[in-house]
Amino acid sequence: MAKSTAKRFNVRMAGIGGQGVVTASHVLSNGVIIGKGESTMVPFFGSEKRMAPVESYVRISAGQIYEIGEIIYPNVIVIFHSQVITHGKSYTMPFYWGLKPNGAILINSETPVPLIPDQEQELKDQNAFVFHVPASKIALEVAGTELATNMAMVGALTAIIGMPNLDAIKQSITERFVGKGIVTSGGTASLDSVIEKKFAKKAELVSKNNDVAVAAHAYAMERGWNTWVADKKEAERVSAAS
Amino acid sequence: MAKANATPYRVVAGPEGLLPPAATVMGVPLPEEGEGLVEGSIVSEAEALEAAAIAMLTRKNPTLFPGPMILWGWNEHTREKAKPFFEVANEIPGVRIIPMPDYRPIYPKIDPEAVINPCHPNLTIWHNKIEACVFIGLHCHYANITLKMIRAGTNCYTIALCAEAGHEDAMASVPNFDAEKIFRFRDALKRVKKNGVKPLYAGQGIIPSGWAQIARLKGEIPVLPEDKSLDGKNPAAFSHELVTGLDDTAE
Amino acid sequence: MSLETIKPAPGFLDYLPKEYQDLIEDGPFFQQRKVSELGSFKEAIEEHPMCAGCAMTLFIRLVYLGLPSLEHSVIIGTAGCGRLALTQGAVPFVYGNYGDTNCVASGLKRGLDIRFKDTPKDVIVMAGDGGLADIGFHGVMHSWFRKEKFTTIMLDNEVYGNTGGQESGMTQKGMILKMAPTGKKFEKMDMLGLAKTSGVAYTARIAPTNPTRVVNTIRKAVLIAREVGPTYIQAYTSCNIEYAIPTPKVMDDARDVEKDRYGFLEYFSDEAKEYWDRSEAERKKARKEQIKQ
Amino acid sequence: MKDGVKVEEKLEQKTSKDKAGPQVVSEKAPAPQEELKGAAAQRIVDPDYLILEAPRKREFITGSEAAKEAIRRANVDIAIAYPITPQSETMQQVGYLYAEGYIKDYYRAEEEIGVMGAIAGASRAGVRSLTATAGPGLMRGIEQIASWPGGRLPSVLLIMCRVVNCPLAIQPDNVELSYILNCGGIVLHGENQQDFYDYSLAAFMIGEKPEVTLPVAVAVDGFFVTHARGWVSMPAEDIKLPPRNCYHESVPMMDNENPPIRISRDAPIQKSNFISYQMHASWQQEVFAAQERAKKWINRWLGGIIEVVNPKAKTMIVASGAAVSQSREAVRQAEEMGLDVGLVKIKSLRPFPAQELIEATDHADKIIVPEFNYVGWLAKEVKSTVGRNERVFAGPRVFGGMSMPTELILEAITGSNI
Repeated sequence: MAKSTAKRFNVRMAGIGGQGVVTASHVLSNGVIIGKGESTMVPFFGSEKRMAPVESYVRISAGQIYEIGEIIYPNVIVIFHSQVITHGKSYTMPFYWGLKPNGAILINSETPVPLIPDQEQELKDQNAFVFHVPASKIALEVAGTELATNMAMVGALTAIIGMPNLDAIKQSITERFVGKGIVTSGGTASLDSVIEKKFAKKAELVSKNNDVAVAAHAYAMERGWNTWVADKKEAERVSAAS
Repeated sequence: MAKANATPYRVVAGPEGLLPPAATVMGVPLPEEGEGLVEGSIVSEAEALEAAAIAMLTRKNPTLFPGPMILWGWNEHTREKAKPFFEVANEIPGVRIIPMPDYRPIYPKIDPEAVINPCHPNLTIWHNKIEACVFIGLHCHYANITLKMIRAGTNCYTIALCAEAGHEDAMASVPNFDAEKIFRFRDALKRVKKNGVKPLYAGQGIIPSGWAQIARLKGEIPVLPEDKSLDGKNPAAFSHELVTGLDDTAE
Repeated sequence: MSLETIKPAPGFLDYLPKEYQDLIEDGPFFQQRKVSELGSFKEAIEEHPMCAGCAMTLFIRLVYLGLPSLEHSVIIGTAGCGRLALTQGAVPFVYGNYGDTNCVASGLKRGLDIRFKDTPKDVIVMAGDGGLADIGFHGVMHSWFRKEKFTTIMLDNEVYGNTGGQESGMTQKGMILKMAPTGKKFEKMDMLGLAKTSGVAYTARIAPTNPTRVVNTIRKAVLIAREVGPTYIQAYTSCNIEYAIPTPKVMDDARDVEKDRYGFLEYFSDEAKEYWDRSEAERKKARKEQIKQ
Repeated sequence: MKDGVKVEEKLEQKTSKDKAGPQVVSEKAPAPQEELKGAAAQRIVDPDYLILEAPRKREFITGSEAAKEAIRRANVDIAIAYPITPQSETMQQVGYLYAEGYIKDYYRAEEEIGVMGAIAGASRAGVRSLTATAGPGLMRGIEQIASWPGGRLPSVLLIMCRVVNCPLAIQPDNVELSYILNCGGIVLHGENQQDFYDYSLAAFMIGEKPEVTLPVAVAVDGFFVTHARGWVSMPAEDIKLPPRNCYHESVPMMDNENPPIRISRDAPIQKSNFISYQMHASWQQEVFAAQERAKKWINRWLGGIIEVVNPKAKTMIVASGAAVSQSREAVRQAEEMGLDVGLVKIKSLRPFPAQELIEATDHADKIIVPEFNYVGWLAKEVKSTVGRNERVFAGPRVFGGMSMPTELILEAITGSNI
């Protein structure tokens, strides 16, 4: 067996029922596969009903992935809704529990989400990189609906971790809504029908969702978030040296 | 003096990791009457009470967690315990009293300043940065579950004052804890202070915790603060208008 | 006596969370509350994780109001939506295994009767159509044949709601649901008829359109179970998610279904009728005497 | 111990007959009482006295009758029965006890799911409850049985082992015990009629200890024990165990008489924002920890969790249940042959006496594990417990209702045909 030197991203996504967290993880994971990488994903459903916390987990790698199950110790955390942090609408408390040193946190918010001082310090101690992306705002501006927030999160995330590329994401979005699709839960299926009604044609649904992902990707690139991976290496080098 | 240990396993303040073992399974025995447990070793009752007293006086944000069997005055035995309980509280400067009124998974989420719940005790420990606590008046099953989760995920020193056989998963525990023994714990607190243990907090009495407690202790009527409500409205409220039905008073 | 369990020990009231202070000071325990008082006192049920607009939650809320002695009641449920709310109620709640509600209730009721000879303890099974008519069917029937003295309430949403919308025995014939991809092949089970045949003392069919009637029916069923024998209430509590009923239309649907096929029905055994008439007469007499004084 | 104190007070109480004493005879008083008999004459005694100290007399009775005599003295509140061979005889006997007033409630339930569910209900109500089953009945009830420990439901389940699964047979074969070893409850395995009496009686007290609060299964091998006679020494019929002291157990009773008023003591526990990921894990750990705590009481009331015969022998047999009797005989025969053979009798399968077994067999060159089942569940336990486990000879085994000739064990000892 070849020794793996591949980058590995263990992504924990957290949001609220109805935001499309699981759909985002499907699109991301499938996008990685389309881009010739390796990825696995697993959603976690609680038994509560609508508006309940949702978590989904995606493993991304250029090489083989063996492990399964939920990601307890992620190096990337994606927060789809600020209430995950402020109202504890999360299976994982506090929301960053288990984050590896030098990890990244991407939060959907126009302004930095206020943390209590101790938590801020703990994140600092972990050398965590925190990014705020106005995903819902981008979705509303570009696609005319907040229902595309999840695609904005995917776009910004791919910029940060550097994979997959935007073509792969576009194809993944197409497959999600038009192609073979996936088996969804009853709640997701009914939301699909809502979102489909928002657009005249499926083609428009795909292109608008893709536009949102592209816009959020650009937003992240403009701010240089793609250097996180490099920063991380630098940080590792520094910590190894010290 | 601690008895010779059958096990090298130590029950100390965590965080111990994702899923620590139950101390019993690691060979930690239960104390007999007159004995206590400190960090997995059998000691005399007095030594256990002193260890507990020192932890409550010297660690950050000491908190008493009274459980259902002491909170509710369901029998004479319980009502007897209330007085010594508050005398203990008065001996610990800066102590909080946060109750565990029941064991159900409280939906949608607990207020960690107002309550501790066995389904997610660490929320309360983390939020209040509690580093020493006493559990008293819980049913043993819920106490053990709670103690183990706290040891896994927090640095809190746990003390279990148990009316039955005691708790291996606490850092300090004394069995058969009746009203008389609560008085003895009060005396232990007094004694260690007299012997030179300097309390971390000076001059502070019981610190009210949670908006309702703060209001009540000031003699006010508690009103839910804005920021405590979810989304400004109650997501789980009953959304139906009640239609007018039969007259309730009709014979 | 058991009201002692809702009285805080000296000094502890001020330290309790607000919802418990309310339960003690303005709750349902120390006085019988009425439908017209809803909203003006602390109810037995806390916030619950069920879907917004669910008719079942309304019905459950009314059940708590209808229990003749909340402080001596124990509720038993099983897998299904209802338990999400029942877990949060101020009445002890047993969550057993799949479909064993009436078996557990038999043991529990007999056990309580052994220990509490002078205090009637009310055991109430509250579970869904799947839990009672399908997986728990044998236990339900045998508890009726054995004349076990407790009340069985079916929250009939005509579907497995909690598992995502599968056909149940109580689904209407022809409905297309999960696991019934070409429509249900057989009629809705006649549990009311079976109840009557197996000797249930009091049987009622009800929709949650009239709160006072719901409350009165629950009270009647629990009191008859206490004195005479098994009672059964079958309540239409629609699933607005699986049957795609718009949330604001849930009560309209309940009224339509009630008019169409779920109208209020009740059946007394002779013994139950005799008991009920007698106890009602006594209650009225006592009320009159009270008024006179 | 508090319990002890309370019971001692009761010990000092005089019998009801004495209490009647010199009273003012009112008009309504009955005629001078006849001497109380049967259930009414029983008095409550300390469990230590009943189990360990009371003078005993020997009787030659069947296993089913031995169980009945244990139940007679166990102060059982409710017994729930359902027929299955070879168990039926025991629960019929228990029915007669009910008719005689020794038990407060008794009924024949619909089938085992109904029985085990009702036991769960009765235990939650705070009463002392009993049932019994065998083979396929155990399989049918196992969803409920496996949930009892998590529910912290003390009760006693007697198991009279028989073949399970296809093809049908009713003969003894204890493969069914392998299914309940991992349910979380305590499992005792009796060797003979005497054990069936002793273990059944002690089981109630062990399971109801506050730090234990678990159901206890007492298993014996069907027919060989249940339908065969053996010597059983028992104290007199006029004493019984103290009643269940339910408010001291590790969970609240579902009787609405103890706090908290909101008791959802076994609410569904799933990872959530208000329920910790670790809740269910910690709960399971607590169940198995409670098993460990039972060891103290098993040691006390069963005279040790293991029994060792010829402790220094180089060949040690490790056995439970009826295989112990065969092994005792094999040890006797081996001695006649001039062989040095010892025996470890495992009385409790859960908690498993791991440390005790390691110590009792550490010196041995060879460990033989004879069993009455095909799968060899005890051999697997022993192999995963002792060090240098190449010493373990995982057999001999018989199954499907066969008896185990001692020759098979001797062959395993000597390594040659006898």
